[in-house]
Amino acid sequence: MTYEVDSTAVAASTPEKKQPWKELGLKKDEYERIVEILGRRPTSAELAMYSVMWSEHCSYKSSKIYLRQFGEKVTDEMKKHLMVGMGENAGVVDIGEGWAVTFKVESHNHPSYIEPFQGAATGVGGIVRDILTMGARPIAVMDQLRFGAVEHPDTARVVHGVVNGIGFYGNCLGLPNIGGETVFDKVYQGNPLVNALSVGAMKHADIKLAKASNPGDLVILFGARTGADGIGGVSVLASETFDADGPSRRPAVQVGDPFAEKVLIECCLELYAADVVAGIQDLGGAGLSCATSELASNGNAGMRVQLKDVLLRDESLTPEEILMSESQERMMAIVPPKKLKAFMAIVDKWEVETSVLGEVIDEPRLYIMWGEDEIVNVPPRTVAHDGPVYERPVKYPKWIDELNANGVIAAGLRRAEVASDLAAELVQVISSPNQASKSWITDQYDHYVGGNTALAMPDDSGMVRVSETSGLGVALATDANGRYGQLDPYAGAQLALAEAYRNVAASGAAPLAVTNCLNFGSPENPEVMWQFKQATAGLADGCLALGIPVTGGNVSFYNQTGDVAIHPTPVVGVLGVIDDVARRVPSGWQDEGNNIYLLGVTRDELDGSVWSEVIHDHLGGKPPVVDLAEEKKLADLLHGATLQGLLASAHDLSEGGLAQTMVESCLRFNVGARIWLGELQERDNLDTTAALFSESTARVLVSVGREDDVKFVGLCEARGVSVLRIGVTDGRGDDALLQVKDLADFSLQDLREPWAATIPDLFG
Amino acid sequence: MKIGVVTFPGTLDDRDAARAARLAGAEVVSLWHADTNLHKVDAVVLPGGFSYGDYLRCGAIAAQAPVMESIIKAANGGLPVLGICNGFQVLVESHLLPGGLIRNEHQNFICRDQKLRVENVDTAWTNEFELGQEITIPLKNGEGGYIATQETLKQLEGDGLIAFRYLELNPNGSMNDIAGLRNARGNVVGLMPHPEHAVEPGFGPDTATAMRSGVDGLKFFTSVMKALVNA
Amino acid sequence: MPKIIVEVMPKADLLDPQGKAVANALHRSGNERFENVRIGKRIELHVSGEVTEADLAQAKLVAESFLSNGVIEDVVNIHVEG
Amino acid sequence: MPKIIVEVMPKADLLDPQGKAVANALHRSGNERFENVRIGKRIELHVSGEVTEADLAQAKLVAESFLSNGVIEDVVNIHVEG
Ligand SMILES: Nc1ncnc2c1ncn2[C@@H]1O[C@H](COP(=O)(O)OP(=O)(O)O)[C@@H](O)[C@H]1O
Ligand SMILES: [Mg+2]
Repeated sequence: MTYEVDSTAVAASTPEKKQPWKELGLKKDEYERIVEILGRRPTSAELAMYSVMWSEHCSYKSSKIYLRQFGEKVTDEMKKHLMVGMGENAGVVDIGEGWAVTFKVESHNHPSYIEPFQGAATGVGGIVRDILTMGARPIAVMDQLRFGAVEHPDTARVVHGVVNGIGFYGNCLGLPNIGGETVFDKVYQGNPLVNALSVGAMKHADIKLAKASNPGDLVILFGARTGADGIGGVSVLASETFDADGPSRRPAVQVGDPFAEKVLIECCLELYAADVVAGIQDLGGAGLSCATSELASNGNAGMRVQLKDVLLRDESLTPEEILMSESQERMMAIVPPKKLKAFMAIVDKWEVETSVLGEVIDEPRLYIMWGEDEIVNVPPRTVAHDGPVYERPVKYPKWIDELNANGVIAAGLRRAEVASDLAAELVQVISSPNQASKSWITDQYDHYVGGNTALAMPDDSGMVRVSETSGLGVALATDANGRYGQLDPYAGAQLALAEAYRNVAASGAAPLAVTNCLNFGSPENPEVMWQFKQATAGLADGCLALGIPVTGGNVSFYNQTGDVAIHPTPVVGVLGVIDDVARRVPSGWQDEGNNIYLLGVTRDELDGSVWSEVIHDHLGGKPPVVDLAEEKKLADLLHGATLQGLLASAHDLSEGGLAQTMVESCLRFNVGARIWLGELQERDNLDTTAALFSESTARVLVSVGREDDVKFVGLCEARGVSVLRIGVTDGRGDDALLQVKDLADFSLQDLREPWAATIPDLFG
Repeated sequence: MKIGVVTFPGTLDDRDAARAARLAGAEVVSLWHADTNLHKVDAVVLPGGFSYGDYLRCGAIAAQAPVMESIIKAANGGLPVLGICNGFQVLVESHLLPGGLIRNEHQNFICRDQKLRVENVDTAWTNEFELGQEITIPLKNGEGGYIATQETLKQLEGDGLIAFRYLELNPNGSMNDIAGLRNARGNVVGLMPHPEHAVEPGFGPDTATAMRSGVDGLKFFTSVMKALVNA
Repeated sequence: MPKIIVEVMPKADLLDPQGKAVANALHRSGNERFENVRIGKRIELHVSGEVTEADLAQAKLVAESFLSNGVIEDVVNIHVEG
Repeated sequence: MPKIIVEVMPKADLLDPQGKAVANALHRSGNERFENVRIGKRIELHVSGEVTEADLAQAKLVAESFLSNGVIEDVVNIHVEG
């Protein structure tokens, strides 16, 4: 088979040649713009490059105009800790003592539906490389998972593959998994969401950027060989919708090798320590097309590259395929020539295959050669940064009015009145798939490796020590509630932010920065675009109100089966800092005889709640009111109380309300309690259903030792946080009881059994 | 006292093992898989992880590394060697300990706080425990199912070569609930659970008194320090 | 007992990390003649009595639908032994 | 490129949890005819040019010493293909 090279010379002399721009996902005007930029038709290699880089996934063409507000709605105060903002591979924040932390969450949704194991595994691999690229040692991972209905026959395939894939890759990399989310809902049936987060730490001076700015520096590709994996993966997988019969074009999937990535991590960290790289970029979606054009564009320089020097796993790959290949576990470094020897000594030590592809040049152009033929000659900015920007049509979805009007009261949902019925509902709620214990999943993840994990599942946030000398550490929590998002995407995004923020605060850390992964339907649907517009505005406004900046994130569109979009699911991650992880606060009651206080006010807010879903299979109304000023006050209080060592435990209230929080607080360390709801119901004017299951925000349940009582209540009053003693911890062990006055006495055993059994019974 | 901690490509818990050895008062020397030089260490830890990705069979490729030639020779001469998880697998693949480790019976990776019974205290790595002592240390593996022929099992039981057994729950289907083994001389010990993850208050398993406060694993390292002083 | 043997290999154009690691190990120990290594599965299905045509057809079915993952693997051989 | 195929199975008298799990799954879906399942490895060694006697002898050696662990596995077959 002979391959006919479509060089720039050939392209110039055959302007009439028909090109498959449409099949590559480009629109007519986009193709015309490429011709205009180049002053001729693109070569097939250039076309491949533009098509993949201008895809929704790489160019953010539909979301860009909305993401800008994350950089605009910020105060100087918010920027204070921000060392690298949005736009780089991941944002970097200063956490003090000379340490910096980088973190980001990213989606791998579509690949994980086609091949759940490899899709999820390579999702972890990709986000970890992003963190590594910033100069940091990755220190932990998290995973945010959404699957279809538990009873659907395809769900088990996806659950098993995804959980195994995440465990396989993360465990083998030696990164503790410190938390995540698992949600089942039929809206994710043909479109599971697999988001992965990674966090890394480095000293300030070690931050690396993805840029090639010094002419003469060498362009080096190292890591795994390039093969046929995921060719076209980015444009096809991320930009096309699945129709009912499954994917229209079966794309080549990517296969991950976590061992190769682990070696690559250690190798890169040694390269950084030896100070031999001037710039570095991971190869993810769009492979070499992305790495070369972004490095050059970021450095305001150009590059001359010989593609025949790429080490291949499969010699039959064409240059277009090489440019588009998404083979995993590869990095591109920019290395000054005088440091090449030192560079090679380190990659040789780690047995990492390496090839020098070319050099940085003084002219803002990217030249790619295939032997003697020039196959790419483009301004790198036009590929990497000046892609199309769309202001897609936005339309208010009329159906939302009807949905909002149909709240639990309007729909007349029955509320149990007899104590035994309420008690049965409580057990039903806490053992429903979304509320039940996730240990079956999290037990498959290593959370010990590294020896720095201070908190992990099932606590409210994951926490890792960064400095072994001082105990300085970071806490992370992520949240999203698609049901709230469906009812009101603006509030939904803020509720996700508020919950993650509250979780971080509950564990004793001070919230510092935000990342997000915005999972939505098709941007070509104006109603989806409206949801997106609302959610981004909600998130940006929310961050401004809380005073913590968005440092980076990811957008995943086209999450739909046929015409039906998923619920808007903006996953929000909040990072907090704690000066000494020894101060951390667990989510469960630890000691007997402590007082239990409910902080915050409860309203009758059951629309969109777990109770409405589990007991009545209902979704309608308006999500709980968001009060970010209250959230901030609450977080400040928790932080102050943590510093004084007043809290024996703290657990936020969210899905499932007080009922869920009480039960989890008992089961964490098997400590029982006596609870009375009467004063709460009277103070906040609630019936028992609302007292138990309302999902009002800005609430946390804490336990406090008797000796600290006066101090703690004084602190709450001084800060204007409403505080009410609703119980006392009592008893330990499986025979201990959760006694809720006028409702029921539950033995911990009777709560634990259904709560722990649900997920293993379904998938074990 | 110098304890060497080996790093193979894909080793994960080397920094944790080094921390544990330091907490026990040892000086730590990093040993590199490609180097046959043991740098005059007084004992060696083969840490956990996924050496060479655990491809083919866990521990099999690592067992071929240059450093293992020296370790096998030194172990046969009495050098204390502790293999943790992947390190245990390497010891088995190097035939320093008998039998094999295969995929967990339930097919999944499992990470949990595991209760063990100390079955033998006459080794370089267990002399600080009491016979029959119950300890809790983290366990995390995908291929921790211990198997051996009936003959081998009989011999292990008869000669008292079983160092640790799983209590309450056998997490991976190991035969005879075997969690760890010793060699006849008592200088080589291998086990699937991770003592190096239970050495520092705040970062270990939960105990009845406080969260994450379990430090039962530290005794492995203080044991070897004592053995070396007395040697 | 007779067996139906099902052989499954990773697809030729996808990465086989296991094969790669083993090839590297072989090369390090001087076995350069084995340029490339790929590792798949050999699955024995034990059938009591005779292996009938129907058994074989069923084995083929489960080989394609369950024992292998068509997205990343190929069934390269099915045959009867013993 | 011609290949030497090395086939490795868990020893007959030892546990094969993976095989057991697959057998259970097959039985649950009505495939009771496959009474027992055992899962081993199929390893391809790619050799450029001809496969010589020496190559085959060497393959045998690495099959016994490295590709399988004699304590728990057996090499059940070595042959040349293609
Ligand atoms: N897929 C997952 N991976 C890791 N941890 C998870 C996963 N799903 C749930 N968890 C953990 O389980 C615990 C309970 O989860 P959840 O009830 O969703 O927490 P919250 O209500 O605080 O958001 C948390 O510690 C969470 O981090
Ligand atoms: Mg929480």
